[in-house]
Amino acid sequence: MAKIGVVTFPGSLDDHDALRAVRVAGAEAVPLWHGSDSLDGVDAVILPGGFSYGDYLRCGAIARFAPVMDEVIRGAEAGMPVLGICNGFQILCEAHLLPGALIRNDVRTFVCCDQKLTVESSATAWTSQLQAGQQIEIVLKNGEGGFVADADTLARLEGEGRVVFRYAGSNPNGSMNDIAGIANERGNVVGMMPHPEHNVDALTGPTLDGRPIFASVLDFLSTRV
Amino acid sequence: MVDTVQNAARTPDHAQPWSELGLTADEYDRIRVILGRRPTGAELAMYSVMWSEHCSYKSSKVHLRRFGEVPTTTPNGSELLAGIGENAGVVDIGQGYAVTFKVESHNHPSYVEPHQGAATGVGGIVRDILAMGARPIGVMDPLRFGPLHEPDTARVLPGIVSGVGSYGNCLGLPNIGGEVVFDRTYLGNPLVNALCVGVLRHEDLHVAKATGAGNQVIMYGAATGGDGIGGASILASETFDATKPSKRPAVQVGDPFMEKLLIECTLELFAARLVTGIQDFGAAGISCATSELAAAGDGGMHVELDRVPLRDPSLSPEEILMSESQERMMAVVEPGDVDAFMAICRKWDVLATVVGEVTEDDRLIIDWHGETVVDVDPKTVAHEGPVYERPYARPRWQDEVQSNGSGSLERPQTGDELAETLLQLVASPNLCDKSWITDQFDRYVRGNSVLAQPEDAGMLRIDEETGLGVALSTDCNGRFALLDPYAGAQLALAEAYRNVACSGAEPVAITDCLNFGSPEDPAIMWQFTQAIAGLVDGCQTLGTPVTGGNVSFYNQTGTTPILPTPVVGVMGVIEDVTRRTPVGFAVEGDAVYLLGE
Amino acid sequence: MARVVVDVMPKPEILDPQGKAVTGALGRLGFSGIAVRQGKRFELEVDGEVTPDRLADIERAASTLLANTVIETFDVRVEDDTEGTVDEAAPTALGGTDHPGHDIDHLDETR
Amino acid sequence: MARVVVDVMPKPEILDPQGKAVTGALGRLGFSGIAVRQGKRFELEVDGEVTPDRLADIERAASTLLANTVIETFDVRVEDDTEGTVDEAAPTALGGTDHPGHDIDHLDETR
Ligand SMILES: Nc1ncnc2c1ncn2[C@@H]1O[C@H](COP(=O)(O)OP(=O)(O)O)[C@@H](O)[C@H]1O
Repeated sequence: MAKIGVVTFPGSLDDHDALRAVRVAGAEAVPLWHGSDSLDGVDAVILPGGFSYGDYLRCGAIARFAPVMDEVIRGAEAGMPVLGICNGFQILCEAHLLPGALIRNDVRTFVCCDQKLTVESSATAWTSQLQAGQQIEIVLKNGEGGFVADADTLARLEGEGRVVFRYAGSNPNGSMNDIAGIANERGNVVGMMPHPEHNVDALTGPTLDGRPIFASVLDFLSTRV
Repeated sequence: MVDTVQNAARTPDHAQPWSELGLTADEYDRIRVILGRRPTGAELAMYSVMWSEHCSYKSSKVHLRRFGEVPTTTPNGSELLAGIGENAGVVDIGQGYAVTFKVESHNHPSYVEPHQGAATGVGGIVRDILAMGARPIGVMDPLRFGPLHEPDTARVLPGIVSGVGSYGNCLGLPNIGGEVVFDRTYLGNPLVNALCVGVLRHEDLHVAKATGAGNQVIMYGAATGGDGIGGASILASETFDATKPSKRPAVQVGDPFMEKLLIECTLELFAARLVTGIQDFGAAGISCATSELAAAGDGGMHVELDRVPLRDPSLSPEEILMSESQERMMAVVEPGDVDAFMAICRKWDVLATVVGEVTEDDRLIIDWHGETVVDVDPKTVAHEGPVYERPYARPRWQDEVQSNGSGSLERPQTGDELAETLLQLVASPNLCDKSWITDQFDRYVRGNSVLAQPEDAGMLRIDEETGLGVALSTDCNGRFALLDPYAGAQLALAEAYRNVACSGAEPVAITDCLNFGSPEDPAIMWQFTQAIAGLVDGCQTLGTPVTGGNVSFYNQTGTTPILPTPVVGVMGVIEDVTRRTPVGFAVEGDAVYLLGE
Repeated sequence: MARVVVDVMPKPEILDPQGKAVTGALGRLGFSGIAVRQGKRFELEVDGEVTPDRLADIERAASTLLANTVIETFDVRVEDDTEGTVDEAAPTALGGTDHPGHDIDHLDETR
Repeated sequence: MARVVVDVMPKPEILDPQGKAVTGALGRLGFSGIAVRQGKRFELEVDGEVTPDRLADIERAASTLLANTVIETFDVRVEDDTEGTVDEAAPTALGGTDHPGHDIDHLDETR
């Protein structure tokens, strides 16, 4: 069975939800600790949502230096699937595994809502089970979710098809080009502000649209071996 | 120079600022009688905060006793595992699980500094729940503001909402409901009530008790700073100078990240069975934690106050005793467990320090650099404060208020007028959609929120295997309570009870937060007694025990009190959360019934 | 066009969770012996000249809007146009020149 | 004990929602003709002397931790001990004195 790790940083909040989503998808969920320098042999890693270190400085700025991140970076560079959700996305940007940065929402308040998204790319380790152009609805909750990057970076992301999700309907946080999620060049590292782990259980989530994201990585891992 | 016990005995005539600290002449005299000498500055600090209305319930105690008439057995036949008097009540919900929940006020601090006041209000109630041995799993926030268009509401509301939101969001506690009500009487005195609910296994129940001579007393969490000790700086300065503003801030700043670590650390300490007694730090800080722990136990306590880690090294012993710095806890630990305790604290980056130990005798002794500055019977500090039977009387204006019915109001005559009225109603801040506020709260975190905004009651799944869950609702209509405080309190109870019942859960227990004006006004005191009578009778009829609550007096602007606001929180149990009933029409073709008259 | 800088810092007696988190992180990264407090810096580009009236306005704005004087102190100062300022793109090292800021006021009010 | 100040500002080309909101609020309050950008100010109390090595360390800390150079610029400078600083409790008006900060370096790097 594929093993997917979820890192708990001090201040991680949605780590349990991410572990649950992994189990729902049918993989073995492995809790990983920020202070460890081992990934315990997992096949993929999720950096979950939350407020690591309170996010007082900049979201993800301190977590990026956690000992476990060296291994995550090494793994990501070697092609291991890595998904950063919300705070995890911020950490991936701070760690320069993904370009750009996430800044304070333009509305300047925390926003929690059921957000419509357009899938822009199914060519990543985390979105093969989705179709480009498909509309999904995923829980969004953040205070600093506005994606920014310089014009060149933005053009490159768009040109290379590395925008993975875009906000549909209204843009909740002022993200440039309505960007909700992006991938690295290789497509193994994806960062997204919305929380697919909250959309795997009909009882507690507004839709089940998060499931294909976790199913995608299992598919990716099984075809790779 | 510190004012030691010896010094106090030698200088009986030393003038002390008891009045500035809010004590009456009678209360100060009583302290002298209890001690057989004048109190030291540190003792005066302790007594004054612990005997304050907020901590001692001196005006409400005689009436709260009436809650004793309410059965302590829930409708499903189980006895409360902890009731009124503990940090929070604990209810058996079956399958070995118990739930603890409580609502508390943080009204005044939230007016002074809205964001931090509301944030630390959430932080405080969460620590109460944690101290029972429970994992906090959700919060709610009944709020009251002045009219929406008032400039001061524009100052207060965004800060309070962001404070509630940022603290709860950062702790990872889903916000599953609350209230937002606007009324002119709250303009200079908004209400911030915060409810937290937690879950534990029966065997994990913890109490605030220092037992076992030789056991170590450990303070852990944040270092102590000068927060919220306005009054104590009077004691610190040799001479009291009323013209000089206090350098000590009366506001506390919250650090939700620290609290998140404190929660995870504490739960791990519980799981490792390293804690024999525990208390959170709320109002009255170390004064409260040490005196309550010692008073509840079978021995005394010896504390070396100079061991307390400080954020501000200039603090005096009086100030340290009164500091309301947030995100701190006090645990009683067997000597052999101290190393293991410290190791878990280190894992979570939580500062922990042994500050004292449990002793054989029944004194609370506090030393400062080797000299004794406090030597008291802790019960006299924690439980034997003054009790007042304040006069109360139905005010003369009550008849007038009641007779001023809606009959004299103009009625819309035409369809257009009716449409106009309807538009006015749906646009009124009290009735309109609240998502502009609730969207700032995370309702999804932890993945167990079965019902949240905009539902009538919030519902949380407790156990994924069996689907066991709890539902909660808080309600109060202060206008009803003004018209008739007895019936108004019952209506609050009935509404919260109905909301929980409608969600599919069986209501089993209540908590309350009684927000009123000055108890020194007989009319207010009458409202208060009526509201309690209403709740007591209501709970007896419904068979729901009262697990605890909070009284907040002096909510007024000048002589204008707020509407009497007895907020009631009802908790219900549902065996299988998949059988919940959300609001709204679900399936086309379903029949619609009207129940009741 | 003139620039006025308003620095806003948490009062020393007030808990500064941000600064605490940064201090901790610096320690873990091996930068020891450094205690940090974190505040805000506002750069105001003012149309026209900064007259004393204008400055008084800005001070009022600072005390009501930019700083929360219950928990923060602030400092207002006018900066020279010529100064190499933080957000200018030129990476010139200004080592050795005097910082040309001008302290106008320094308040510690409690509302 | 020495003090080093690190100012961090959003790059001019980067959206600054806070600054924009403050600009708008100032306008509504009648303070017109003022454009605001909001950044951060870090006050570092350094044990001992700020040697060139120490300062180089701090600059490294600023570029890796305190600022995200993708979107922010920063400025590090040593301040005199004697200065009346923002977070000192004494409410003395320092009007007229020169701001004795000392610009050591001024960087605008992009990693
Ligand atoms: N301050 C608040 N915090 C969290 N939820 C709130 C708050 N105020 C209102 N809500 C939620 O918003 C929904 C609508 O509230 P309200 O308009 O008061 O409903 P009702 O009139 O049916 O009681 C409810 O689910 C309620 O719990």
